[in-house]
Amino acid sequence: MAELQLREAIRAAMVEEMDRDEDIFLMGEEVAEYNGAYKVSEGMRERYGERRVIDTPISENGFAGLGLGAAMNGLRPIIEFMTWNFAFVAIDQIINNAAKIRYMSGGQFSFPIVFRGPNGAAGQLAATHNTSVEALYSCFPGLKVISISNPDDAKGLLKSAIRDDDPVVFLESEFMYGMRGEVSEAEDYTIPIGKARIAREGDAVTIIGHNKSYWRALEAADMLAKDGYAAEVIDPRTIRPFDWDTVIHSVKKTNRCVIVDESNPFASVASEVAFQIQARAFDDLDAPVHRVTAKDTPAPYAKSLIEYYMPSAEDVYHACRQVMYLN
Amino acid sequence: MAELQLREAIRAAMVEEMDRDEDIFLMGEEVAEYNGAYKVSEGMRERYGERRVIDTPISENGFAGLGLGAAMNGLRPIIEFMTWNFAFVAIDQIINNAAKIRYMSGGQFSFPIVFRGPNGAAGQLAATHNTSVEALYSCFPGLKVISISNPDDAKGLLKSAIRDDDPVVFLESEFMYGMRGEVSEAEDYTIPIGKARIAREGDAVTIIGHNKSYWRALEAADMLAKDGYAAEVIDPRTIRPFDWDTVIHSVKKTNRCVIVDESNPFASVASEVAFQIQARAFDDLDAPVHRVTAKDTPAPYAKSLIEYYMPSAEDVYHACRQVMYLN
Amino acid sequence: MAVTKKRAVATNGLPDISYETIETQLTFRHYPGDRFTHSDLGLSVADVRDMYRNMLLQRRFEERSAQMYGRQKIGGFLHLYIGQEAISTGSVYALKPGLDSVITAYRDHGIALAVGMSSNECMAELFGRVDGCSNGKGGSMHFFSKEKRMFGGHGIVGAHIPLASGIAFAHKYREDQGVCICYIGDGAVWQGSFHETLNLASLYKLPVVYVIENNEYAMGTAVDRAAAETDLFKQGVSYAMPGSLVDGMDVFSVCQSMRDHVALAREGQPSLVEIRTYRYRGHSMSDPGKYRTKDELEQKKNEDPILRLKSYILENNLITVEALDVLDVEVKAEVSASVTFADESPMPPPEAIYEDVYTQKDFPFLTH
Amino acid sequence: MAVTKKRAVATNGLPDISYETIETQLTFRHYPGDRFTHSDLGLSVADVRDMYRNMLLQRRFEERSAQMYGRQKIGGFLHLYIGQEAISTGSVYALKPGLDSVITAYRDHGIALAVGMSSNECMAELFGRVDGCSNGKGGSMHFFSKEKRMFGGHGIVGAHIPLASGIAFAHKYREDQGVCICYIGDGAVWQGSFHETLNLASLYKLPVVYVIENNEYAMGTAVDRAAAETDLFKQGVSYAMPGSLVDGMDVFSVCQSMRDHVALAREGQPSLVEIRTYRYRGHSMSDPGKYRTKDELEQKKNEDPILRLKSYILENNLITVEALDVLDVEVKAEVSASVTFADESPMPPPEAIYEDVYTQKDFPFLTH
Ligand SMILES: Cc1ncc(C[n+]2csc(CCOP(=O)(O)OP(=O)(O)O)c2C)c(N)n1
Ligand SMILES: Cc1ncc(C[n+]2csc(CCOP(=O)(O)OP(=O)(O)O)c2C)c(N)n1
Ligand SMILES: [Mg+2]
Ligand SMILES: [Mg+2]
Repeated sequence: MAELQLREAIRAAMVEEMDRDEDIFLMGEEVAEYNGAYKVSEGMRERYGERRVIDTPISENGFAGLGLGAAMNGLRPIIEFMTWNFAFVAIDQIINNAAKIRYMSGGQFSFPIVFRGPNGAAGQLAATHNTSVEALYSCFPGLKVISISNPDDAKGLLKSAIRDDDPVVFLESEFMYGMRGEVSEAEDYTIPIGKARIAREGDAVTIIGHNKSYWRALEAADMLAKDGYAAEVIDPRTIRPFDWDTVIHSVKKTNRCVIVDESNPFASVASEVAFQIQARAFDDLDAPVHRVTAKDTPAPYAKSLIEYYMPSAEDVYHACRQVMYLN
Repeated sequence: MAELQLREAIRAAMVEEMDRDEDIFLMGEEVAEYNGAYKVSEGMRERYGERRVIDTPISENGFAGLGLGAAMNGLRPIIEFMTWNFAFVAIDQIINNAAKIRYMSGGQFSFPIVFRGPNGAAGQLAATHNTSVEALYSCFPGLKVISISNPDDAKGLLKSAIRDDDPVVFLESEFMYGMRGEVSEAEDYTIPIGKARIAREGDAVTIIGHNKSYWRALEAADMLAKDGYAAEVIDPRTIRPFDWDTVIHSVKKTNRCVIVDESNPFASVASEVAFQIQARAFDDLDAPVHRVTAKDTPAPYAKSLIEYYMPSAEDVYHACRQVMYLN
Repeated sequence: MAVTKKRAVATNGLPDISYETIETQLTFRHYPGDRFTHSDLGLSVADVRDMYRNMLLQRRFEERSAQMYGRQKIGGFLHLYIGQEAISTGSVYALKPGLDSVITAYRDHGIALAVGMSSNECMAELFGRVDGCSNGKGGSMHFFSKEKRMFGGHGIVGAHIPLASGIAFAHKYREDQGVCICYIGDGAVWQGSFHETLNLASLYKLPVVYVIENNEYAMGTAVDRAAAETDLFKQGVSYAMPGSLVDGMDVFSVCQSMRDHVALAREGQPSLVEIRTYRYRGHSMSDPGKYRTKDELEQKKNEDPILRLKSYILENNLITVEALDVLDVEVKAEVSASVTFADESPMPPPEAIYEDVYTQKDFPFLTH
Repeated sequence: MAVTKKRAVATNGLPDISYETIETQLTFRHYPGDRFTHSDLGLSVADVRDMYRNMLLQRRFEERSAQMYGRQKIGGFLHLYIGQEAISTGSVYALKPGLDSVITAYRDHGIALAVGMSSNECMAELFGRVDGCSNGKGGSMHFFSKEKRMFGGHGIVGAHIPLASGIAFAHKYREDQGVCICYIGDGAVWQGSFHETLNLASLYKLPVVYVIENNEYAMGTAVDRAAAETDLFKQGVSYAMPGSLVDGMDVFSVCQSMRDHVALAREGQPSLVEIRTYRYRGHSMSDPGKYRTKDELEQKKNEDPILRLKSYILENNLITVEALDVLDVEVKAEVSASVTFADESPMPPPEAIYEDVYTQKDFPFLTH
């Protein structure tokens, strides 16, 4: 195992795949000469030249669509959005073209493309720079959506995403780019898309969290452990398709569930997970499914407010105690 | 009561408000000279002149944003999207500007604007022309979202939306524009935003449906009535804010619920409603909340497939029987 | 860039102060009608015959689809290309089949038939049948053929513009010498995607030709009610792209212009061509077309590209009237056969709804 | 539009066939530096003094904020305007306060201070305090002042471009004679919103001036790596809009150009102005600026708009050195006071999170 930063793990996945397959190229704002706004693609321009690592103007709709056209014509693009907040101007390309053209063409044209970049809150950047987009993309059949929480998953899943013949929305995190973690050194290490990871086993409550929220889930589990309760922590990793079996199996054991999701609450991934749990494990639930999300407001700038805005480990801990009827 | 087509009711609301307030104008593709792609604005260009009823080029992002700027500077725009499918290229303006600028300006600038147009499936138009957007917009704090099912609600709610000082996403339906219904002739008829309508009372099961799905809910209720069961049918009408009290009150009475929503299922309005019901009426539920949605695929063109794609009254009926344990 | 110093009076009554001007001279190519003969273009009589037949096939195919729409064999929208056939045929004759690529918007039947997609697969698609060119999943607006390198058929105005540059990007990346032609309506020029993409295409020197099919209207909106600058070929200035203006009612003018521009693209220079044409029918089947006068329509019909080519053929004694009549019969028979074919092709079964969404065969769709 | 007939050889080895060309002559205005005196512009010495003070205030305010950022008093991104102050000050001097409107992107401190927002409210906003110009909700990128008609401070590149036309639309609709200036970066030109909106503005004859602050870079991307056509003022051609090129290091050139263009706007003619400038600092605080040489930076600093105006003032004996020094002290004191003010202003309490989302006071937010 090697210890890598998240950004290094992502880079390693891209580099291994680009070494393997000439048809893969990386395109986005500042990915080449500047080495990436968050240094994810550091050194890649030097390694592959400007043919395969390509800077763009600030034209997200244009270059997202350009990537899709290249995919239709046989290449395997990786398109970086500096952050997913800036992909709203390109969303038509992703949800109307990436998600639907394969279907509308009767399966003739595929989109082996990855759209990647940081998602969700990144501190005091105010409302337009702190949106969580996982639910927005996951509701569109035709897309796959992955949201990672650590370097190992990032590497294994990004490699799978790049090899996948379907369009993948790959969600990272500014806050986690510098986070270090063990990464498998197995040759050609991939993790299957659509499989959740049980990060910690337990029987008292199931806590589900992806991306940064996974860490809030773990912290809450630590707090519960101090109270003498073993929480089961699941990182779904893939949002579409979602690994229902793993979650349902866990809830059938723990009989209660808390979902952590830093999105705004309405029609979030948390809503869907709760729907499925109550539909599939109704008789096993000892308490309603709870969720801990960002506040139902835009993200504020002030430090005091953004801290309050985000789901905290304490919030998760209290929600767990509530579904365990300990409050 | 006058009998009006849905399109006439919408037009009546706009005309009454524009007669009352000089600051209101209507802008969109083909709204003026052509009298509206679906004839919703018929005669309005003649009535108000080209200063207040304005055709645009095919530049949704541009004119949606132009409307927002006009709203910031004191006007009250009504922006028509020919359909909501074509608003994806403008979504950044709606979710980053309309929803967030008031917040980011500390409340200095408001957006008294209505974005309106038909939403959801409209038959054999294939995948890009059949998207349901209610969940996408409802998850953004700062917006209000209304989805209407009949001429009376359309008139009363559109008048309220136009008067509201917050940005409103107003969802209509191509398929229903020609539908006739009684419309109140009360002077200055408005319906409050955020109040559901109990369309039919009953105690056997609660069926919730908005827009076209409301009619599937009613049809299913008719079928259940033949079986001797009285379903309670609720049209939420407003999706954000949602009238939880009415729904929870009903479910506490019927102890079971089916949600009809023609959106794709994942992270839909149906998911959120189910989440809230299980959270707020857990002990009252005799069965898991069920939902009937469009299939988890893009919308197909072929007649045989698009019919199968859409939620049908039969589907709703069977879902009701299932939560009533009659199957 | 010439900078001229001169004195002038300020516009707002300020003191008369000097300012300079920057003068630039722009040159565009112009391909008017009736300027090129088939021998100028090096076309054989057989080529001319093929062109004529191809345009006629598009015309008859669409006349027949209009009829079938009336009989409710076809659903959704149906946008007819009638009047614009010189563009599809003329431009496709400038391409290398099997190598070059085309992509267009929802008014796509003409291009599809021009690149050699069969009447059968096209009519079956309109009927929503399994033998349709998109398995019945796409319908009129979404004709696709990977084999013919026809990349669609796209219903969102402007959304295919970046795809075209991506297709061209792949041609360049693979160094296969291929070129992509992207057809867009006059109305699509005002989508942001046009601007973003033309800049990208020019910046990356992509082998793409953007063709504006200016048929004077976007639904009910005449070009001058949508465009602040109605000479659409001038849009290229913003992207340092060469631009041309072409008479779209003359298939030879179209063909020559597209050969020149495709050659530019093959050398790595993207460009923009405005082809002026006219659509005879309403925007779609439900459009009564009240925004234009009968006179205007009749006048344009006098320029009909098919009649024009027919006159040219007859005046130059290339093919006899009788032979042209035989062609007409042949084309009608082909179209009739396609209706029979479409009618006999099965409707997709319900299970087909889950096919073609993902390449992954066992994707776990939500079923409740 | 002049059509010239000429014969030329086709590019791709086709027979030599004739085509015509269309020739167009374009004229842009040019406002170089050092061309206008303050008296050309009808400015009094007091005006010049105010301009100088205003530019200095922006400079000192931002130098101080950089310091405060280092001390973690300020969070998120901080984009400094240093080097560009002649644009904010020069252009705002062409406006009628209280009537005309301005809107800009995230590099907004300069414009805010130029339109008269106080150092106090600006610094407090950076600190995220309740007395900030946006109640601490917006931060550096989102300065707003309804009173000063400053419509923001916008963080999504290009997203404020249509807002500007909307603001202008309302001016026109109400016939209040007001005009809107919209500042955008050179990088924002390549967003689709630019294209869509400039066409709309021209079509509707809106009283708006689009000002491209070309500071040579968008983050690390030099203009010629993003723009196929680097003369950005030529973009107006696509929208039949007048365009000018201006030296942004000379506040008088900026002021004169903006007076001319604002006057055009007031007559209902929107236009586009490219002002060439330079940013001395990195894109934001975390940018080491490796994409440019030290030499380039030093050379540009020699053109510094504040030093330039200072030299002009001294050379023309308008104000004494001593008086300028006093001004400097005054400005520094103002900025220092704003830091104290900001530090003492309270942090927003948690309940404030639900304020300012809706005008509706009792909106039922989801709380679980
Ligand atoms: C983004 C978007 N906006 C609006 C529409 C509705 N619409 C379909 S076709 C059309 C007119 C397009 O005109 P033009 O580009 O000139 O093509 P033509 O129909 O003349 O071939 C419009 C407005 C759409 N499909 N997509
Ligand atoms: C839509 C969008 N894409 C990307 C970004 C990230 N971003 C912020 S500023 C910037 C560069 C903008 O450069 P320019 O317009 O020249 O303005 P300047 O910074 O020079 O003032 C980029 C890429 C963003 N904020 N919004
Ligand atoms: Mg047209
Ligand atoms: Mg710049």
